[in-house]
This record gives sequence, structure tokens and C-alpha cells, in this order.
Amino acid sequence: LLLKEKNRAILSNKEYEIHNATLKERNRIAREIHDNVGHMLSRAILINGAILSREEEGAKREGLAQLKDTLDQAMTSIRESVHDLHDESIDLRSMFERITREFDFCPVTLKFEMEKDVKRELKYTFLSILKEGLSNVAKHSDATEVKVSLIEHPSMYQFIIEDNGQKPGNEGEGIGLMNMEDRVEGFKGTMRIQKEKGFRIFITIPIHTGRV
Amino acid sequence: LLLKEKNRAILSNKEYEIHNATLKERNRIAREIHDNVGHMLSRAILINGAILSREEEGAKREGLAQLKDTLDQAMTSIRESVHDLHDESIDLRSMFERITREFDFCPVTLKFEMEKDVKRELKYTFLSILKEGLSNVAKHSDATEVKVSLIEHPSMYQFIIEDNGQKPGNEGEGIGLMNMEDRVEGFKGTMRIQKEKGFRIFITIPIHTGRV
Amino acid sequence: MKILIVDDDKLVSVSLKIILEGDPSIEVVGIGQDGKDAIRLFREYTPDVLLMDIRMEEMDGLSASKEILETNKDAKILLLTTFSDDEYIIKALKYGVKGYLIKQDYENIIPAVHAVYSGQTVFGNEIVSKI
Ligand SMILES: Nc1ncnc2c1ncn2[C@@H]1O[C@H](COP(=O)(O)OP(=O)(O)OP(=O)(O)O)[C@@H](O)[C@H]1O
Ligand SMILES: Nc1ncnc2c1ncn2[C@@H]1O[C@H](COP(=O)(O)OP(=O)(O)OP(=O)(O)O)[C@@H](O)[C@H]1O
Ligand SMILES: [K+]
Ligand SMILES: [Mg+2]
Ligand SMILES: [Mg+2]
Ligand SMILES: [Mg+2]
Repeated sequence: LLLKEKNRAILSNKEYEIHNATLKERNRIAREIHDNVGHMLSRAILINGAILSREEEGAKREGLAQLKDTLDQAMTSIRESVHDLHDESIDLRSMFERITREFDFCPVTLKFEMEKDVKRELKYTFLSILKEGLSNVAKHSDATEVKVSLIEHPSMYQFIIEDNGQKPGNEGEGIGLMNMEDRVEGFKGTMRIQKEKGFRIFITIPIHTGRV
Repeated sequence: LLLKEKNRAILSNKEYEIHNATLKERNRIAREIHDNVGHMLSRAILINGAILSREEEGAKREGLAQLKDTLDQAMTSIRESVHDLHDESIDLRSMFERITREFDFCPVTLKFEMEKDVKRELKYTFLSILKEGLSNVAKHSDATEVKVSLIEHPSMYQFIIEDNGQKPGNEGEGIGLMNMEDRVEGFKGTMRIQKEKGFRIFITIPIHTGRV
Repeated sequence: MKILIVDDDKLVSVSLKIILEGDPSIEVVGIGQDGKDAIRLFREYTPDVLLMDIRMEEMDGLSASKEILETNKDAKILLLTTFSDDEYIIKALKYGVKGYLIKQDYENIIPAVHAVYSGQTVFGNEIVSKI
């Protein structure tokens, strides 16, 4: 039985690591392109600018102007790839919206108030907690409503998943909640379970002001 | 006990999938760069060429020639990244060399005679078989020498891992050999175990001549 | 020598035209933007050499080559590509095109076109007598 749990932990960890490996690779390549090709391109743009500045009106000037446009486009294209890459392509808000919308056990209301972009590890943590929280509702609860909120306060993120179910079970049987706690602790956050009216998971994670 | 095995199977599978995800991502980006930036750059080179073809000797011509050099360099840089990417960055030979060199249970001699490049799935299969084979020697054998050979014949690859151990155990306890066999079968290959003098794994994998 | 250029990037075609016409024996008889243009303009002008891009939106250079070569097996088609590792090149050679040229190596374009015109084959930088 312990093994069975370990088994599941490995699997969920796997999903995470695959995702992680993909992002790492993306960043590596982005940096490479940015540094090499980007550098070369900006030099080309400068040389072209110097030639253009001395050219009178005429067919040749037109050619040089086309060249300039093309080089600018190439630069934009690189910048966009690199940017997309850094964005890690997970848009947390739209992921939250999709996951809550697709949950079909009962209605979910979502309050999402995040300003700054969040580091990818944390994004992934938020997402996996949300998924586990909702799957617990479907598995263990007779709730008719779930409220999810993720809010950025000045010095911490506050993440709450609460339902109005009337039969809060006994925790500690599975590993879902344990996993959550592990991840929250990894960010030096706190997690509390409350079972007054329904089941409520209350998480805070400090925002490191020193972050770049 | 069955679970324990399953657990291990999941882990080795995980390694594979992470690798796979990384490569997929790499190829996606390679294609993106290839199509967008490569196209723009070659257009710029042609426009520049057209202007150059009508330009007389002089300072301006020199500037255009510099521009051409710079753009050619950018193109080379892209080609190299893209090429590296397509190569999947696993150089099978150097991986084989590293793994056999780092094996510290006993000396390993390596005979590596591969001509053409090998598809990534097959590369990964060769690598994981090599690793498992060597770890089996360290775990189960009193061998003082291992010979590894991977040879490309006209219509098949021949892969042999053999040691000179004197206590060949009973197979069928773990899943290492089973895993190997599975992978080999995936490529319609054959695998034989021989235990005359030492432990010998003999694998052949057909080369598809239809491959490009 | 009459040449037809087909590339979905007009700036590329026009630049190629200017470069090619640096050779007084070359005349660019038409410019097209996709594979359909290639088929139509080939019939109209019967060029000595068709210089055609591989990757085009509407109809790519591969399908167009195939179609042109089916009705006109002596057509001399030289494909244009951005990188030499374009996965379509090998396919195209099987259809009977006379080779490919990397756009970046435009300095080679005049000799390449002459080579193809005289029945040789061109693989990027290499001019090969016969396959
Ligand atoms: N929304 C909820 N409503 C009522 N009880 C819950 C709720 N969420 C969790 N619980 C209780 O807490 C227990 C532990 O949850 P946890 O997610 O850790 O494990 P699990 O869901 O049973 O199994 P696993 O997540 O490992 O598949 C559950 O078994 C259940 O009794
Ligand atoms: N080089 C070797 N020398 C002697 N015996 C071997 C050697 N390789 C494998 N064996 C025998 O074959 C058995 C099966 O090997 P296999 O790799 O499938 O499982 P394992 O190594 O015992 O466990 P696992 O690979 O799952 O960790 C081993 O338990 C051992 O008895
Ligand atoms: K192209
Ligand atoms: Mg659970
Ligand atoms: Mg083993
Ligand atoms: Mg094109």
C-alpha cells in the first residue's frame, strides 16, 4: 500500500519533470538564438543604416529600405520567439479558467487577482494544487459549489479552494494533500485545512521581494 | 513485489519520456526558426545581392559587402543551431564512450562501428540497454572484464554486451532484461542470452533500407 | 536563355531577377508566386529553366514540379531552398528535378542556371555532370 502511494507520487512527479525538462530546453535554445543570431542581426541593421544615411533617393535607396524592413522583421521574429519562450507558454490565468470551467461535478466560481508574472515552478505548483483540490471535491464531497481564489497581496500570494460539502472525510488517507503540503513548503508557504462549513484549503506563499 | 517492479518500470519510462519531451520541443523550435528567421535572412541576403550587383567599386560597395558577410554569418549560426537540433545532440559514440569509461566495477572494452546516424528512439534504446547491461554486471557478476560492441552491418545492427563472470545467475527475477527485450522487439529485433563463459547479451536489430 | 522564377516572396523573386539579369545571355520571362502560377506560366512561356521555391503556401514547389514533369518530362527545374537540410529536397530529386540551390548562395546562381540548361545537375554548391 505504501508502494502504491509511492507509485502515484512518482507519476505525478513525472508529469512535472517532463514539463520542466521541456521548459529548460526551450530556454537554452532561446538564449542561444538570442545571443548569436540576434547579435549578428543588430549589426546588420546598423551597417544598413549607415549605408542608407548616405544614399540619395532612387531605386537603390528603395532597395536598402526594403532590406531594412526585412532585417527589422527578422529581429522582431527572433524577439518574439525568445519572448514566447521566456513566458514559458503557460498563461496561469487562462489555465485556471480552463480547469475550473471544465470541472463538471459542480459549479466553480473563480477569483483570480494576480498582477506580476510568476516563476514557472510556482505556476506549476498552483496548477497542480488546483487540480488535486478539485479532484478531491469530486471524489470525496457532496458539495454543490466550489470557490477558488488566487490573490496577490503585497507580500504574499493567497490561494483558497473551498467547497460547501457536508461530509468532510478524514484526511491522511491519500497522498494528494500531502503532496500539496510538500510543494507549499518548498516555497516556504503555509497550508491549513479547515472543515467548518465544507472543506477549505487555505494556502499562503510569501513573495520574495528580492526576486528579479 | 509486483508493485515494486511496476514502480521501477515507471521510473525508467519516465526517464525516456523526459528525454522525448526535450527532443520534441527542440524540433518544434528548430522548425520555427528555420521557417521564420531563416526565410527573412535569406531574403535580406538576396536583396543585398541585387543591390551589390549594380553597385560600382567604392565605399558604399564595401559597406554592402560587410553587410553580406554579417548576414551570411547569421545564417550559418542558424544553420548550426538547427543542425545541432536535428542531430538530437546525442552523439551515440561519445555517450557510449562516456558510459563505458565511467563504469568502475571492472574494465570495459568498447568496439563502436556505426556509420550512419541512428533515429533517436533507437539511440535511446541502445543507451538504456548498455546502462542496464553494465549495471547488471556490477550487481550480479564477479566478472573482471566486459566487452561491448555495437556494429553496423549492411542490413542490421549487432549489439553485444558480454562479461567473463563465473556465476551467471538465474534470469527472470528483475525487470531489467525484460525491459531490454521489450525495446528490442519494438524494433523487430532479436535478443539472446548466452551463459557459456560469462554472461552474454546478443542483440540484432534490422536496418530498414527504406529509411531516408 | 529564358528563365521563369517562382517564389511566394516577391522581394526574393525580384532580387533574383536583378541578379540573374547581370548576365546578358539571361532573360527572366516571368515571375510567379505559387505552384499554380508555375504550372500556368510554364505552359505560357516554355522557359529553358524554371527556378522555383520549395515552400509556398498555395501550392508548394514539390507538387508543382511533379505536375509539370508529368506532362513535360524534359522540363529543367531548379529548386530554391533556405537550408540544405530541407526535408523535401530528396523527394523532389526523385520526381526528376535537376537539383536545388540554397538562396543564400546567390553568387552561384548564374553558373548553376547555365549548368542545368546544358543538362547538368546542381546540388547546392556542387555541379554534377550526370546522376
Ligand atoms: N473536498 C473534500 N471534501 C471532503 N473531504 C475531503 C476533501 N478533500 C479531501 N478530503 C478528505 O481528505 C482525504 C485526503 O485527501 P487526499 O487528496 O490526500 O487523498 P485522496 O484523495 O483520498 O487520495 P489521492 O489524492 O492520493 O488520490 C480524503 O481521503 C478525504 O477523506
Ligand atoms: N551480467 C550478469 N551476470 C550474471 N547474472 C546476470 C547478469 N545479468 C543479469 N543476470 C541475472 O539475470 C537476472 C535478471 O536480470 P534483470 O536485469 O532482468 O533483473 P535484476 O538486475 O535482478 O533487477 P532489475 O534490473 O529489475 O533491477 C539477474 O537477477 C541475474 O540473476
Ligand atoms: K524555402
Ligand atoms: Mg486526492
Ligand atoms: Mg538488472
Ligand atoms: Mg517560400
